Amino acid sequence: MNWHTLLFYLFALMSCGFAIAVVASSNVVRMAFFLIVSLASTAGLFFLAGAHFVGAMQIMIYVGGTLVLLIFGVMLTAHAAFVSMVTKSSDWVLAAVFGGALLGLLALTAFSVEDWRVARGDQAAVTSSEGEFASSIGQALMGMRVDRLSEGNSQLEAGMSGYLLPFEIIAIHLLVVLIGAAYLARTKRRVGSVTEGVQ
Amino acid sequence: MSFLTDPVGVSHFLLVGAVMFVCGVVCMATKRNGLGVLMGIELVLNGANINFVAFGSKYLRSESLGLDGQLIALFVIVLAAAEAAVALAIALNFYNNHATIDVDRADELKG
Amino acid sequence: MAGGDGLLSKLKSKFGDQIVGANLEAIDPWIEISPDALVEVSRFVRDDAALKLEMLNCITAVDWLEVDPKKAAKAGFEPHLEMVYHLSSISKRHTLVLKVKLPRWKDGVEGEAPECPSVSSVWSTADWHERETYDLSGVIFTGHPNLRRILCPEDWVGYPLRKDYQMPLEYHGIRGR
Amino acid sequence: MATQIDDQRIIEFDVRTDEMLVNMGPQHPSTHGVLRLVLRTDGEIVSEVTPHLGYLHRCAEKIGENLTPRQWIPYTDRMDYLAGMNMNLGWALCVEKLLQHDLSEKAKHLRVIICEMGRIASHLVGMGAYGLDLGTFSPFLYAFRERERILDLFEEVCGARLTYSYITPGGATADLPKGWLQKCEQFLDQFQPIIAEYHALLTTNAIFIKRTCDIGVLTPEMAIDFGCTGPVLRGSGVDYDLRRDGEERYTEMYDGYAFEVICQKDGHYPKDHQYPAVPKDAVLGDCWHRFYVRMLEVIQSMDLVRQAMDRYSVASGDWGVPIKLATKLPPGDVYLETEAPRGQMGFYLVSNGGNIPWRVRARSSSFCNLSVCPEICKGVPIADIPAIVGSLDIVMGEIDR
Amino acid sequence: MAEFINSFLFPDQPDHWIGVLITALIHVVMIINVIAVGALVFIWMERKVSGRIQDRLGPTRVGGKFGWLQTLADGLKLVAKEDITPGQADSFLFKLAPYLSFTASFCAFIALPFASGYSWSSGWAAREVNTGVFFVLAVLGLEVFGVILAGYASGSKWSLFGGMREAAQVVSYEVPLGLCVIIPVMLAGSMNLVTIGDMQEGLFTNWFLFHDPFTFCVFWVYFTCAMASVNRAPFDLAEAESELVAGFHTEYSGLRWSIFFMAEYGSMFLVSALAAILFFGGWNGPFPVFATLASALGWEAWPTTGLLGYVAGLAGVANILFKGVVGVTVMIWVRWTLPRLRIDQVITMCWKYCVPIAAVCFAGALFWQYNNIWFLNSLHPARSRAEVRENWSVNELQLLTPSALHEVGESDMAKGIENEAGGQI
Repeated sequence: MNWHTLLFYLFALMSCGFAIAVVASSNVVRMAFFLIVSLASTAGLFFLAGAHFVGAMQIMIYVGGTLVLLIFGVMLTAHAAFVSMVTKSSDWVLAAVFGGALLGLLALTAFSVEDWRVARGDQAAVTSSEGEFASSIGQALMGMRVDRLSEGNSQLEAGMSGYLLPFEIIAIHLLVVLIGAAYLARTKRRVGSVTEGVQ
Repeated sequence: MSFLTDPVGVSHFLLVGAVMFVCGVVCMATKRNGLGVLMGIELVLNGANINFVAFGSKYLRSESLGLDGQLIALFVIVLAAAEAAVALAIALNFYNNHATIDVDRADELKG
Repeated sequence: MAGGDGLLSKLKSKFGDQIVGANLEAIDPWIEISPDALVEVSRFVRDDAALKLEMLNCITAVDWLEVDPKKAAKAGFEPHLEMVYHLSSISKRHTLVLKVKLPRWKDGVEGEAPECPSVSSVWSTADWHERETYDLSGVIFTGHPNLRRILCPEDWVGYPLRKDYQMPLEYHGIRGR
Repeated sequence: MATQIDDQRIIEFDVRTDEMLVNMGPQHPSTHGVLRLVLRTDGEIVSEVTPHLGYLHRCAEKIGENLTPRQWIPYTDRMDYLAGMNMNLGWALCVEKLLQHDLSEKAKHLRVIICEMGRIASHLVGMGAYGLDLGTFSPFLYAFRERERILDLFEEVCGARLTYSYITPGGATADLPKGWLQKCEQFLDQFQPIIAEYHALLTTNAIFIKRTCDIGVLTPEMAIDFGCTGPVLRGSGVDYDLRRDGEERYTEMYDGYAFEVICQKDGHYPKDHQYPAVPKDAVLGDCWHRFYVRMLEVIQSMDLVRQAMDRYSVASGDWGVPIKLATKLPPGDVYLETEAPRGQMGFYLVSNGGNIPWRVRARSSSFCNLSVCPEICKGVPIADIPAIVGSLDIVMGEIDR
Repeated sequence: MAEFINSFLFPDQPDHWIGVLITALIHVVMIINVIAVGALVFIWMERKVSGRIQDRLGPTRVGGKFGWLQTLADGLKLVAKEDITPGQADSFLFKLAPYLSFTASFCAFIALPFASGYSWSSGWAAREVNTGVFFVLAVLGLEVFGVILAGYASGSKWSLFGGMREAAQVVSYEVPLGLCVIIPVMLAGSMNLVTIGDMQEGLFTNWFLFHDPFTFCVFWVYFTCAMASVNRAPFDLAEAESELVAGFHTEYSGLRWSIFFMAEYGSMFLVSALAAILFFGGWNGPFPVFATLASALGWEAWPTTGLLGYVAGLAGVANILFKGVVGVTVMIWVRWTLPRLRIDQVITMCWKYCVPIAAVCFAGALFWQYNNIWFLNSLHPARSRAEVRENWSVNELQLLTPSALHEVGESDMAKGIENEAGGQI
């Protein structure tokens, strides 16, 4: 067993285990914590798969940004009564049945293709030279597929123009979402609401 | 034990992704807490992301998706962040109006 | 003293019998008024253009009671409670002392604190000073917005600055005497 | 006390969160002792402040009914324990007023020297502690460096560094020791240039200005209505100082002294060209002005000490021999206020002719100054609560007595 | 290094996990030493420096004249103290929170290089990560979770306030911090910390700080934001002792409390070291001593292998440690001089000042770079720098339009990427 395999199992175990813990826990803050660990371990998996930039991005935005927001939201709304909401046991049974079925299906699919199951032999040669560099990702986002240059011909040129349009769309989308979220979170306070809570 | 000791392939990653996906779906279905549902969505997206990265990794398979896998994963991450912000804003707004974030009680339309 | 003799006659002409007495020869000359007129007189001395006593310096309750029964006969005073209001004017730079006589207990019932109208609507200083007076000397200020004990704990029994005050034997398990 | 909903500042904060009731104190780093403030907060915004007092109540007034006036002097020390000398003076003058006891010139100048030094020492603590409230520790130690030297001087005079019991009805317990004036002069010469350091650390510091300007604005009307006195009153621009406007028995101590009341008149402080300019964000009556008045009073007191030392060294008469321990008090009642560092300290003494008072009352300045706190703390962020309470410069020993 | 160990244990399997594990352990021990010993030194230093600032001596007794061992003695006291968990607390998260903070601070050190150029590793880092800058920032951002969870789990309102403030503050300050960091990344054309450091080789005028006026300006923004994101005064709102008692660590005692402190000092050093690499030439001293020496000896370059290379590496480590310590000292100095800001002022400062300034500097630096306004730097061209710059400008041209692809020619492009990549691994 080489260290890649070892680390893969470590991270896979952590991300799956804590994902299950998220489902099993009924305390929102603990759920958020488990989610953090689960997503951070997933970032580890990304690093193992050679996607360094995506891994760092996962930590930075997903774990760092989204979850801080989430915990912030939890704390803002964390009245003791809402921190833990217990699920009915009948819901659990239903969820377990359907979830189990779905998992079985997906697992079967995952191992059904020979090419997917068998790992590439010459891994060591690959990791150090390809796919780890952010510049190719950046250039793809700017509309240039440098990794596809070798296959460049007139038919593929359209495909080589990269992701400039989606990138721009997402940029605008993010801006809109930011403004929208800020607007949505505002409430005009009703007169009298200051005193109504505690007394 | 060849399954465990072999070098990992795409399938292994897919399995992890599947587990996270299912966890996310179950989480979305069972949690009554609005923020809990949100966390389920994050798990689902993350499970999908693992698949993209795995298919895009040259390390796991020579005929890989290449950069497209990573790029789509990136888009998913960014969009998930946007979605979380909006969902959180909705949750806060909902909480302001109803003093609860129990989604089962969100059955009336006017806020 | 603000206005000297003129003030006394001015007040007398305005409030008549409500001005009960005065001592203009004392080191700090004072005017005694009846409790019923306290708020009106206060408002008058605050707003009057010549007086302008806009600052209330201090409210004191003096408990006049000779505890020793042997001395009580020649003490020279009947047991009573005396409220003293020290006023001053920042713009005119003069002072005034108002006194109000109260019974030691309301209707002579031991333990029932006497009542006095609150001047907290005239001077905001009075808010806390009246609370302190209520707390330590046992005077209930009618019309006070928030008459609670201020220095002693909320569940303290008795009024410590009364002359006949007995320290409780025990307070929440703490030995008193 | 109902919350004012129509307060503009509360509405502005528009992400609503849960309300919380928070106890600030009695064990809290910035409540100057054992003050307890109950805050009703909405997120970071405080909608209501309720002070709870009495954690340091020591029944001083009741004790006063059982001791002779001279015996009660040590209890006045323990009221405003940062300015014991000024507390002593208030009570001593009050007793002298009842006894109609007059002092010699020399004794009066001695009292001016001591009290103004006490004022400097007290304001230094006020300044340093205000720095602590705003989260900077260094000015506190800078202030104590100088205060220690004043305490050294006091120690030579009376043997104590905190509770002096030095000024007594009738005068003082002892004359100034030989060579003391020279040491005092030395101290003042050394102290004068250091004040620029304080101004650099706090008064003109950009963050300090941001934290204090336009915070806790106290209008003159409100200040008078709530009985605020001392630097708090003068910080609101009210020209009132008992050293000039008080009773004759007190102001005669300062007869012939050249001093101006420190407060902003027509947009100017006296001699303000010598000191840092008022920042343009500052509003009359805010925390910055209260602090600034104190800083200027330090300089003024130094000036007064110098004048008093000149007069003392040439004055005639004795230094003021204390009255006998059990002097009979004539029947009657007297009230006298003095200008203590934190405001007007009043003592009320009722006597029925015995040698112990019938009733003693202490009107403390911090008590009234603090009472305005719930008014000006409405709708401010939590971080401004220490800034506002600190700018009132309260001492709990004086409030709870 | 793992290969080296495995060559003894498993000659046929150079990437066997046992060798990697041993290597990892060695690295872990070394990093823990950096953090723990660093914290010891920094706490001692904080006391001495603050003492000097405040006209006093600071510790003088324990461990000789300067109180060297004061922190160690305090550490022993803290270990011996009772570890209290409040009754209201969520004890699981409460106990975990300090370790979470520490782990984040620790993990960020993994990608931090201390020097470059020794044979068995291109950078003296536990693991050289290609997206190093990004990784360090991302992981450092996780430290906030420990604080938030501590604030929440303590079950105290003051702690909760601290946690909420921390969340708001750190989320806000990550934006300008990222913007500031992007500028050196853009200049270097790489996110690899080793590359960024190597590019500033030569005289100190090659440091990115002096690259152009915008980088000079943005360094101060970076330092401000860094102080805010590691919670140092005047931005220590999360613990704000005059308002929130002690903020998020109000309820902590003993060892757990000291772990928070280790994390704090660890990340203080980390952001300082990052500043050193990004703006102050990293392990390169102000004068290229070794390069000068090599040319004096008539060598082509200073060797990267053997004892000589090791000596150069050690000099680099000393350099970066010195720069990091200077950064920490400045933070200490600031803390003991300034009052604390209010939370709304902190957030305002971030969004109204730091973000726009950083954005303008970014645009300015881009303009400077794009128009080749080399001004100062061309006077002292560094070897590696010139190479990478050449590649960078080629890439930059090609970025403009997809049609430019054909003009420039595919092979050039591929070579450019390869050079950039290959040069560092």
